[in-house]
Amino acid sequence: MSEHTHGSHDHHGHIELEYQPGLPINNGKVILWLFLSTEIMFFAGLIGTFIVLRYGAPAGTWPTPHDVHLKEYLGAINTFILICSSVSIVLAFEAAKANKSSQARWLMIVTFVLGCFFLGIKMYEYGQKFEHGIYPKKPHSMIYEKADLNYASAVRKRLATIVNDINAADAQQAGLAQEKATLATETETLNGVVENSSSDPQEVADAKTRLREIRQRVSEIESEESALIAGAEERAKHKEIAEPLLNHLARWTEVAAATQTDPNLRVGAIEILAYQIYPLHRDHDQVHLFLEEEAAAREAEKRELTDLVELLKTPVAEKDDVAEAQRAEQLAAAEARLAQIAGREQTLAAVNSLEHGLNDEHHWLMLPIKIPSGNMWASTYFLLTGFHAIHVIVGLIVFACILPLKLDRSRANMLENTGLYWHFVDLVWIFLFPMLYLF
Amino acid sequence: MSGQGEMTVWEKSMSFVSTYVFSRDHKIIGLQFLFSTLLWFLVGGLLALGIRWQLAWPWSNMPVIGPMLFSAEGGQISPEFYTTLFTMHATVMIFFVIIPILAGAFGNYLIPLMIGADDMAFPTLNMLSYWLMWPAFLLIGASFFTAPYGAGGGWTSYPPLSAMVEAAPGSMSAQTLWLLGITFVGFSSMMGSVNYMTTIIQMRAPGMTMFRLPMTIWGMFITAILQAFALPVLTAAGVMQLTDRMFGTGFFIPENLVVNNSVAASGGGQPLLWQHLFWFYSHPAVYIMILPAMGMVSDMIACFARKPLFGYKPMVYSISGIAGLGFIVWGHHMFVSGMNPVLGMTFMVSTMMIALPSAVKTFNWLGTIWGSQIRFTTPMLFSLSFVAMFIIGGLSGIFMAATPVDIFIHDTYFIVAHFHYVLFAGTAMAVFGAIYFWFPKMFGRMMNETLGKIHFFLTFIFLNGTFYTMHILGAVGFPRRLADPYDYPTFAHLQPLNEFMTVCAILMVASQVFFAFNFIYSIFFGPAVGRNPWRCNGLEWTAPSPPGHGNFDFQPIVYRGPYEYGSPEADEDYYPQTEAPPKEAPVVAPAH
Amino acid sequence: MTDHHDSAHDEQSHGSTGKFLTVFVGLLFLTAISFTVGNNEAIMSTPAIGWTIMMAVSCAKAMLVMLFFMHLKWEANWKYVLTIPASIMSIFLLLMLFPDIKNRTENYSNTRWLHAATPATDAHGGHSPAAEPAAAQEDATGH
Amino acid sequence: MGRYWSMLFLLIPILGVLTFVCAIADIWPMNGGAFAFPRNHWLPENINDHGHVIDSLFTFILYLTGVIFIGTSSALFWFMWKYDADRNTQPIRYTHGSHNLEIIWSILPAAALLFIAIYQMNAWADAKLRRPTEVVANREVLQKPFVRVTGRQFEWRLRYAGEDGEIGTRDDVHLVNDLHVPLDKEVVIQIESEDVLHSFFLPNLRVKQDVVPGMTQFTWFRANKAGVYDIVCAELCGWGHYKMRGRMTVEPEDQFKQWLAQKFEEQEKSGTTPDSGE
Repeated sequence: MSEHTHGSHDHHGHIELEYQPGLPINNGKVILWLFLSTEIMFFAGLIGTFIVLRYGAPAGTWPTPHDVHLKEYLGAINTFILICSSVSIVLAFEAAKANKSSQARWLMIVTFVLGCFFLGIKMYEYGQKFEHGIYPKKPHSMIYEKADLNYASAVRKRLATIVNDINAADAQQAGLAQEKATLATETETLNGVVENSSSDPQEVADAKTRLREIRQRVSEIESEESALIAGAEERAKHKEIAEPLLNHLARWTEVAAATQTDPNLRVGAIEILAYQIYPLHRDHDQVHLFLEEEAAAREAEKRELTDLVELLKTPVAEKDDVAEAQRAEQLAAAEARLAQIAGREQTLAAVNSLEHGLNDEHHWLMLPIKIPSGNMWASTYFLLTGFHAIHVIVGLIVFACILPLKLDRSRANMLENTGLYWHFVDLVWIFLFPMLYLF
Repeated sequence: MSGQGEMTVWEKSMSFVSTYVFSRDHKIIGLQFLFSTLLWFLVGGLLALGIRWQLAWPWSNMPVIGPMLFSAEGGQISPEFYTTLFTMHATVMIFFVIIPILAGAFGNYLIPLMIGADDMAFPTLNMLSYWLMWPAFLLIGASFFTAPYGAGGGWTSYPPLSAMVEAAPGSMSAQTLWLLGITFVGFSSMMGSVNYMTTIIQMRAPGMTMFRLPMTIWGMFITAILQAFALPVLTAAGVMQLTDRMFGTGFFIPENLVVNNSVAASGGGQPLLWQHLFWFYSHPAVYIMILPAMGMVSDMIACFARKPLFGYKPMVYSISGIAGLGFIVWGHHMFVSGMNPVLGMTFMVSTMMIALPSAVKTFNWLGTIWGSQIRFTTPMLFSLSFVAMFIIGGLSGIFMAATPVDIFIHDTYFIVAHFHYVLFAGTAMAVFGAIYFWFPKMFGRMMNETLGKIHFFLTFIFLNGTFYTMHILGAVGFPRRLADPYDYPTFAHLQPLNEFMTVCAILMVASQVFFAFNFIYSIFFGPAVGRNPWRCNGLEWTAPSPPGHGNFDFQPIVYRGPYEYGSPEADEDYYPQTEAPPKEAPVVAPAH
Repeated sequence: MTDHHDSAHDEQSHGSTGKFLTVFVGLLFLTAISFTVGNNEAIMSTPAIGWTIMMAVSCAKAMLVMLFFMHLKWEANWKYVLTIPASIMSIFLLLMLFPDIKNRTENYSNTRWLHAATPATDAHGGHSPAAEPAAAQEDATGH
Repeated sequence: MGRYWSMLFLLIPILGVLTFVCAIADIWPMNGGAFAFPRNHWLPENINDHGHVIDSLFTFILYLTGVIFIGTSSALFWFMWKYDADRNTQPIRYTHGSHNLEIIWSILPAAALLFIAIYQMNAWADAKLRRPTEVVANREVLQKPFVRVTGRQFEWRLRYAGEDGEIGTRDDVHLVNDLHVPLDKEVVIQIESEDVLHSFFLPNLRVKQDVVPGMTQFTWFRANKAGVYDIVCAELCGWGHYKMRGRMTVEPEDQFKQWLAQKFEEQEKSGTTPDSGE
């Protein structure tokens, strides 16, 4: 603890002090440095978590930036922005110390704007992650650690939900239309009753009440219908995409994974599915091997089936009802299987042409994705950058509070303390940037 | 002392609310902390009785308090409710009683007075640190009453039990509320501690060098350092557990756990990570819970022994040593947790070493009363019992520090005995003593000595009856946190011993009536006293009782350390820090 | 030093604009280094080297910011009191977490390997310790 | 009252030591009184060959701390008795401390503590680090576990290795809460958790290991007395923590093998394993 003396008098002039304990800096700066120490410990806890989870992850699984749509250059730009803002705030402090309040204010405005830019880029990055489904979620994240049966069934469930929802909406629309038609007929009849002068007054009154009810119901139906009709086209389009995916991608995969005896085809089937949905660069070569293997197996099966069909179609000399029925059954099964294979091939061809996978092409699909260690990556990424962003926001709020003030020499202390905080935020980012974007 | 001029200006314009409710005066804030924590002390004590009741007479209806406290159970404690009981007992006692009564109540009240400042360095921040306790009070209070049961993860809140809703269906949102509450306690303590440090570093009166500070202030200072550096780590961990519960992050949950027949959110995390982060805070926290008490006891013992504190500097060094070592011993809570056993060895050595400064302190207290003239007042009796109990609590700690022995006694009642000796028999007794001691300063009136001594006698007898027997339970291997241990043949014969302890515990809580009555009665009707009823040296005794705004009606200048009792230089047997030496010019500490 | 000028506690300003701009350029240069290293496949093929370089660069950047922007270079000795304890403790916390890192994978239970992430090149579950794949399989299907 | 308060403090060492003496000697003064204390208020019987180290360390520390306890508590009492202000007319000893004394009472405890620390390292390593080995094909390898214990809310699931000594094969025996251990044989147990933290605690064997989900751990011992003992869960695992009780039977090896074979037969007959219920 450094103590020092000073000669003459205390600036409040109460008493002649010869001895002044404490540090030669203002209380604000002391408490701010102490606060920064607590912040260091806070981030040490968070970074320690990152290190344990990052290096404790099964070897070779931690996602590369490319795997999770993380752009290194955005991180670099943000680093640049923060460094610029650090310079501007330190210059603002110097300006305030030199009593140049307008210059200080301008520099603070620059700092504030830079901070906003930083947050803007961060928000854009977050948006990208959310769009691709890379975030932890209850009860089960969209991210799966590996492409196993759980994963395949989750994909199938999601696709089935989509198709079911579309079907339900279609059915609702049809139902509404039908109800409207029925009501129209009833209206005509009731109108007849009302217009007929010979009707019983009681009956007319009833009819009128009923007509009012019908009008109300029709307007209800129309408002409900309008949304459904407006969505009909989109639904049709979605169904056109989702149905083949459900049948030829998800179900095919599950069946293949459950029934294939060749382990390569079994594992490969799900890997292919995962790749079609969310292609991981590192999986590329292997999945293509799997695809080739599957294609070969498919070709073989197709040849076999075609032969069988031909064989079955050739007329047989002997007539036997039982055998005939069996042959017809076999023929139908073989043709159905051939149709399935054709559907699979068609779907694969369509999907293979996509560069960034199904989820990227059709955001509405929101299919489960496979990223090894992806959930932990997302957890730590959002934890670290999220807390950093909260600190940036707090900094911006402080800036907003001091901007209206006259930033002259009397406020230099305040500006210095704000600056110390802001530099600390910068410091944290200096470590986060390589850890999250480059490691 | 620059603030006094301005102080009177704003003093005049203050309404009742700003004087007594949203006050920025450290003394009012200190008293607010004191009253809040004493109320919570009552709650925590009743919760403890619930636990004791269940252990003595499992699954039987608890008379009187049972229907009051847990009417939903019809006075009978269910296993879920039992987990809530011990979780809340620990949470309330640690986060709402011991830490805030030491740092919040006494820290706030005494720091500016004892260092000769008019207030804290940042009074508004100080006020905020009290009012941030209220969200915590409400959240944790609410978690207790949340259906179906309160938080049941233990105060250590080990994941996955606490991080997964499925694992403890009884806790549901209560555990989430609990975590939020702890986060608020964290913010409050963090604000308080940086403020205390700044105040102690910056606001000392002229002449008050660091080595003229009373031990109480040293205790508070080191405590503030511990809090400031350790708590953020707990806050970070708590936030992570919250996101595990709410957003499915899985920091502390391994992959695809099957809990309660449902597959949990995909994880990939590590349950042990929580334990590391948690104990990184919570081990220093046990020193947070005793260092200020040690400081206050040192002050009281020196005052009533009428003798300088034996080995002031070694005392200061040893609490600093405890603080430093306190940060590197957290692993001893994890010896059998599955942590790398090699780490266990490192932590074992550092843990053994931390017993050393504690021993030094004890010897110094003994040295202080050696050759003294003891006045057996209530605060002195409580202080001496602190020393006696701390010896037991400290020695039983050595058993746990020895890793192989810890294999057997870990999570048994031996541990419970150990920390109750340190925290209840130690800290709580010191706090009682401190209340009796500083009560005249706080309220300008004395507490009744006879009632105080009865209170001391009964508490002392019954606390030993309750907690000493726990050592024996621990030696049998009796585990903590079991709602009904008597199903185990190994422990079935321990019920009579538990009954004995429960009777003692009930009587111990009942004896606090003497304290409660004495406290409330004396606030209004106790005999009024002057500035320095105990004839002490500290700066706080030169201020009026109770001190007004700005504390001192003169500028205190400090000439010597706080323990100059019986000094041959002085006419009387005490020598206040502010009293100028006769004839000589003011002695000024050498500058450097 | 006196506290006459609380507001601007030092008359001879220690940091000039030029000095700050030099530091600024230095920081940009260091950022460029870590960015290049992070994207250099040759270096990152042995990641430990890349990580070390990047952390060293980050520490250098942190020192620059602390020394110049946070004025620590010109402060009195209190700077050590206020900064070193927290730095030591945070580093100690990180160090003590290291020995348990390997716990996550080396003591992994076999059932966990079924659910845990495995490297892409190892699609056949070959990463799991070969001790009892059958048991693991059985447990997995049980769930 | 004055100095008579010190009598209260004298009670601490007297009753404190007496309590432990009674517990160790298994005498309870109040036997048959209002509180009928049965016996056995001391460490449960140790049946583990490696457990003696822990017991002797415990008693060693007990004696060491006991001596310090008696010493300091008596000093406290004596000072209180002697230096009562009402009786003691001598002026106080005006001293601020003694450098030499500080050094002595720092070094002595430090040496004692360091001694304990180093003295018990070996026991710790034996308990947690040095897993027993066995010789297979002329090579010394770590001994294989004969049973896997999986903690689960709120039971212990056991999977015995069966004939072939491998866990995870067809001939495994699945049981719940019923651990059988061969007598006088070094055994290794593999412990895992399925859901939350548990702690595998065998009081009579001085064995305790927290069970962490996602981690495989091993614990070992050598039981030397036949009988039925408790398995306790010592880490809070939810509302049913108290009823997570297991039973451990120590029996001669041939009996153990017979029992295991019988259990396997029963399992084959019923055609279900406890695991298949999931």
